[in-house]
Amino acid sequence: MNAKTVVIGVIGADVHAVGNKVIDYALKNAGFNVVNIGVLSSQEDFINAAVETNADCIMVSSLYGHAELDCQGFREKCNEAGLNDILLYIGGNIVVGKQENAEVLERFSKLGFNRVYPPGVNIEAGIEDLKNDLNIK
Amino acid sequence: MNAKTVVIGVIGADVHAVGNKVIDYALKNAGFNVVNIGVLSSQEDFINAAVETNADCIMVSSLYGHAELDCQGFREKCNEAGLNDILLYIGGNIVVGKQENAEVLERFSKLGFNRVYPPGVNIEAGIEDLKNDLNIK
Amino acid sequence: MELTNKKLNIDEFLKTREEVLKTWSTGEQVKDLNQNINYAASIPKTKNFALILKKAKHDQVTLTQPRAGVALIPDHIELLKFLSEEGEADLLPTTIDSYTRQNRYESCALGIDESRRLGRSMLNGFPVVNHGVNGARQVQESLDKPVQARHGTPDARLMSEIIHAAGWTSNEGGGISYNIPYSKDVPLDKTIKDWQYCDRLAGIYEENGVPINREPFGPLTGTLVPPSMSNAVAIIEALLAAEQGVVHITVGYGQCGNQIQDIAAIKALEQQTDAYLKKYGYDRRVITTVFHQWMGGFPRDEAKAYAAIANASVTAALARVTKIIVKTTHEAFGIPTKEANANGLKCTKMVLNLLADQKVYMSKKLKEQTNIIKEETKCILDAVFEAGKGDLARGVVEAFKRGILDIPFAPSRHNANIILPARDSYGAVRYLDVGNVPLSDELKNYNRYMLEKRGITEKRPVNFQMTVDDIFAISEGRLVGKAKETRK
Amino acid sequence: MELTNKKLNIDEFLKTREEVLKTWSTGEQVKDLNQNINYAASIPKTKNFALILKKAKHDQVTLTQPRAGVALIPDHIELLKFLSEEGEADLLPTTIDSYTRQNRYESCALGIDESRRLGRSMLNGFPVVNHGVNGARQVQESLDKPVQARHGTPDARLMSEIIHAAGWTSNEGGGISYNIPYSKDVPLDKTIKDWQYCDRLAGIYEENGVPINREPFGPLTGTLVPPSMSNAVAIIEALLAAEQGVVHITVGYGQCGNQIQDIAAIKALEQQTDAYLKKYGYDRRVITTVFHQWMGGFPRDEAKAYAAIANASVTAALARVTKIIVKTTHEAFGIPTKEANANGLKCTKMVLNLLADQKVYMSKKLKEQTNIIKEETKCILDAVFEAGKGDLARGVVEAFKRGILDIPFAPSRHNANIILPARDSYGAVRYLDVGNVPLSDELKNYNRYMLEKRGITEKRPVNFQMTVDDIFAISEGRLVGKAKETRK
Ligand code: B12
Ligand code: B12
Repeated sequence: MNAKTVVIGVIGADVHAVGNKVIDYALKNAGFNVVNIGVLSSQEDFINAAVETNADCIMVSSLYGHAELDCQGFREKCNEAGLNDILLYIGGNIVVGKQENAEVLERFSKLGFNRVYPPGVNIEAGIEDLKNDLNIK
Repeated sequence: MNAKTVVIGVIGADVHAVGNKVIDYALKNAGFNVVNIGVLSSQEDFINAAVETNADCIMVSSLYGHAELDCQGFREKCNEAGLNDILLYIGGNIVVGKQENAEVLERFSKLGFNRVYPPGVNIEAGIEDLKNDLNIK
Repeated sequence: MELTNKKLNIDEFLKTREEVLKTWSTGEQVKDLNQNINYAASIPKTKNFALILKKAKHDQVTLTQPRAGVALIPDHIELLKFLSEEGEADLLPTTIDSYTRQNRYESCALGIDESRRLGRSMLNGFPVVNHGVNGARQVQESLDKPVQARHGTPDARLMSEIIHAAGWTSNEGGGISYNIPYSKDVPLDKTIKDWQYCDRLAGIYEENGVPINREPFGPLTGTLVPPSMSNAVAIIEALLAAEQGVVHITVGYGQCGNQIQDIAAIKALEQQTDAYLKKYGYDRRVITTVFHQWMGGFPRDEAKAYAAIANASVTAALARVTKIIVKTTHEAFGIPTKEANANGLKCTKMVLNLLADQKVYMSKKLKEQTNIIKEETKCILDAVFEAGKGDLARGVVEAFKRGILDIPFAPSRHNANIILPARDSYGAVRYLDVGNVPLSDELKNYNRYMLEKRGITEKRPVNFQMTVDDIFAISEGRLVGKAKETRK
Repeated sequence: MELTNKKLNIDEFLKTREEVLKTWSTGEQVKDLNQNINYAASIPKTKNFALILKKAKHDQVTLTQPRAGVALIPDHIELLKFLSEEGEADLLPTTIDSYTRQNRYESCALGIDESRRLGRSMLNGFPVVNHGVNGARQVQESLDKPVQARHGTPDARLMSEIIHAAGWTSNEGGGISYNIPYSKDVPLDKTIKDWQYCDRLAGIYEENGVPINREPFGPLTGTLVPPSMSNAVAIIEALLAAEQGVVHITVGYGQCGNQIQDIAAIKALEQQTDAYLKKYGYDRRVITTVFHQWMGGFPRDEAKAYAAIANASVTAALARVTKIIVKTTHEAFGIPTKEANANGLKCTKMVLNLLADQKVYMSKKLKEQTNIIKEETKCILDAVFEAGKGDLARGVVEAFKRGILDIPFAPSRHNANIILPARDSYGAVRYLDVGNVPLSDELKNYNRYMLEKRGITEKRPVNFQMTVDDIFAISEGRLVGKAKETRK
């Protein structure tokens, strides 16, 4: 089987590393090729890694609440880099404070994310969706 | 000084005795003449005690939530017994569950109570009001 | 029949039974005792209260149980289901309303009607006698966990017949614990006899293969009851129940607030109950324990109420009790909503889970406090037996007369009402006025000494005002009451 | 300048200072160090963090402190006032936003603008450098309790200048604790030097009559950090601070979850910090302790979050720490509302009050666990000193290289990332893989033995999956993680 490649990392000035390490472990266990760029990663870091490894998906984590600021223009930059079809997922604690899920979802969909995970959705759910989106059984 | 007389007790099938004992102690400390008919007292028990002792006020306690049932027609019975001017106070946990204070107050005012105390109002507040209502300084 | 601690003989029991069943119309439906037992035997073992408790004791886990009861059957079922599912309760209750507790079934009927009319429960519990065995079975059959009746009924004979016939496999109460804190003028010999009936009934089920759990009500007035006094009562009621053939007994204790004293009290209660039952020849009894979260006046603030709930749960977990009765953040206001009730349960269970693999380790202090409680309890029990000239039932009646047994803040005329409790500087509940409780001089001095110490630290006299301040302490946000001036 | 654990000389300090103040426009406003100190000296003693902590230690009371910070000054003041009044907080924080922590002041400026525009805080804290000394003074002057900066800033020199000049009398952080858990690629020798600067600055205030409290960040990554590892780091940072003239030091510890281990850890930390400071000649230091409520993933359910908060508070109360950092029921979701924050505080304070007059009593188990932590810590510290050939600062850099110091789940490249922690059957955190941490064979065996015991009980291998399960355990409602299959 040709393993699919996922770039993972934590965007912006965010240092929350625990989830990132767990996601790394879980994706590998699920048979993916994982490129982990770690915490404190910029949009450029994600995009460069994806271009270099010909990745199928970028899974952005953001825990610290600044994702809205950190993700502005992300999809556009992906397009510019020729990553037009790449799947963009984001999860963690992606906004400041406890907010309405639906509203948050909409905000991030507008930013071009294919899937948006509210707090408390573990990586297992993301993996299932990823398998669906990539037609893996 | 001519001490004023207060009848106290707990109405209905209610056995909560702690507050009753504290109220007894506090009223006596505040210089009142206290007639304590205790827990499990009927409307008649209150009225008989008040008539016998020529009381100035009846302080009904109800903790267990049945006060609305237990107090129906209380003011009328007082009137029938000639206690037209007697002050009727009620306090404790006078309804079932946590309810809107304003609404509860209205219900008990309609039942003829001069003062109605929601949960957590201690007897000290009642004593102050009583002094005002009886023009005691 | 004169009162005596002897197993009721069956003829006598059945004669009484006929009269009991006549006291309200629904009695008729439970006339056939064999049928009742057969029905109770038919419910799944996973719904048997006694067996579930026994398993929990074996597995060393602590089960959660709420209080809950409303006037109407469908609402009550919905409530219990919610507490079971959302609240993750392990054991289910049915709290009985206060009219039923006083056998005022006509008032219940009115309350049921009014509840229907107004669309909210006008009763503070479930009027099980009025609903009868069919109503009670409906409740039990709708649930997949054991159900217990929790009440406060001096004469619970009819109620007990109905609930057991409906497959409710546990009954709370006792001749002392459901009299002295729950009534004004019911003679003790009457309630002891009436509870001998309830115990005998449970015994009959047991002898016919249906384990029934009985639970003396540990906390009594829930307000500053010295541990040795409530333990003495619990042990007495366990002995009285055992005599009637009860096998599964849960002895209870209401949190006083000092963690060491509370754990000591639980250990003492467990060990002494075991020892006394053995001593009086009741073998093969299954003794479990129940811890009641703070039973006195509760804080009004929700966050603070959570603190009281969780803090109590820590004590329960460390003491490894078999079950814990859960309070809610609405406690200070009134009967909780089902959501508030479930939240209390979830908070409690989370604490229990966090501490599931932990326990308290013996320290010198814990050993000391356990011994003190045991010695005090022994002084009281010895005197009770003596007062009854060896007969425990008669001893109890006499002991209350003389103030050997004396429960603080009890409404009953048959309680001496002499003793006064107060907290020492560490928050442990001590005898401020020991009244006629026959503690040894050494124990009296210890109690006095601990309170004098507080008096000195706080620069105040050791008197009733201290007791009053302690009554309000927890609801006002601390354990040891501060002098009145500083209170609002 | 080569890194060494020596008090910075004043010329060197002032030279560096000039550069520091140039790193953002607001630096200019705090140029005059004497004026800064005079201002700080002028604030009332009741607002001095160091003095209030000293008093609490003396009175043996535990103070509460929340985390809180929003983008704009008026909102921030309102927030802190609310936590002070409604939440009854004893000590006030100002949590600094994440851009400031990375010295990205332009991003802060954007965040401030966006917050104004959208009417909600778009920053996860208070951008104190951007607001400058006047903004920071406004905050401090609006409050009547001491204020501390809480952040996670590898290079906090400019921030420290601004906050102390504004009369904020406490600063959290340290060269290790604000680097390894908070950055990816900042060299340790740089952060140690930069924090020597912050410490020296605090020392200068202290020498000029303004007590300043410094608090190494105890919990590090907040996730299964073995107590001896975090204690070793706390003691090192206390020693480094003391060398720079810091007098008031609060050493911290993040709850691991096993009550005995947590209390043992606090006792060990307190005693060893004292002992090491004395050993290295730092006399007259005022050492206080801080306990962090569970710092890892939190339960989402509010009632369960309350349980975690209250359970942690029980441990803090029994351990008699000087202060406790409070979590909220919104923890799993995001920055809490001010109400949720106040509720966490009230719940915590209520538990502290309920246990104010109580403490833990020594048991054999507690003594054993305390000794184990102390011995482990000593192994680590001895090796760090050795690695630095007697120089602690250099020893730290070397120790991280070699994995003598190694912090689980840290994002930093300069962390060896070899050790793995997991819970034993009682929930105590042990070294699953000890990596290069130089524990004695006896201690290694003990750690391994405790985990093998769990493996046997749970019938599963002792490996990273165990660690992963433990990471999720508390947020999923228990302490010891269950095997993955049972998780959703
Ligand atoms: C202790 C207690 C008991 C003890 C009582 C022992 C005894 N015999 O005294 C026991 C365990 C036996 C008990 C039993 C029951 N209880 Co109870 N009990 C309490 C509790 C925890 C504290 C009451 C108390 O002693 N407070 C301390 C005293 C000093 O305060 P107080 O009684 O409120 O009185 C003060 C004020 O209210 C005020 N006050 C009172 N009356 C008046 C009158 C006037 C005019 C004024 C000015 C002021 C005033 O001044 C008093 C002194 O400061 C309360 C909840 C709470 N408050 O936390 C529930 C509570 C009162 N109980 C309740 C219930 C339902 C019951 C039971 C039906 C069963 C049950 N669910 O457990 C039975 C009732 C039995 C019966 N037939 O009455 C409910 C009532 C529900 C409602 N109103 O909606 C409460 C509110 C708990 C709850 N939230 O469910 N209870
Ligand atoms: C541990 C922790 C820390 C540690 C981090 C140590 C480290 N370097 O890793 C420390 C103490 C250093 C820390 C610091 C801070 N933290 Co922090 N921290 C937490 C905490 C308690 C747990 C995070 C964690 O490790 N969880 C366990 C892991 C396994 O879960 P996870 O990270 O959520 O990841 C899982 C899921 O989210 C999901 N997931 C994640 N990403 C993605 C992506 C996709 C595509 C999918 C499908 C799924 C997915 O899968 C992961 C694995 O199952 C959370 C609150 C919480 N959750 O309880 C706060 C929290 C994340 N922190 C927060 C904040 C604000 C901070 C600070 C700014 C300061 C502060 N207030 O203390 C700093 C930030 C520093 C910085 N520059 O980033 C906030 C964020 C606020 C917001 N979003 O509104 C939180 C939510 C706490 C709170 N309620 O205030 N923190």
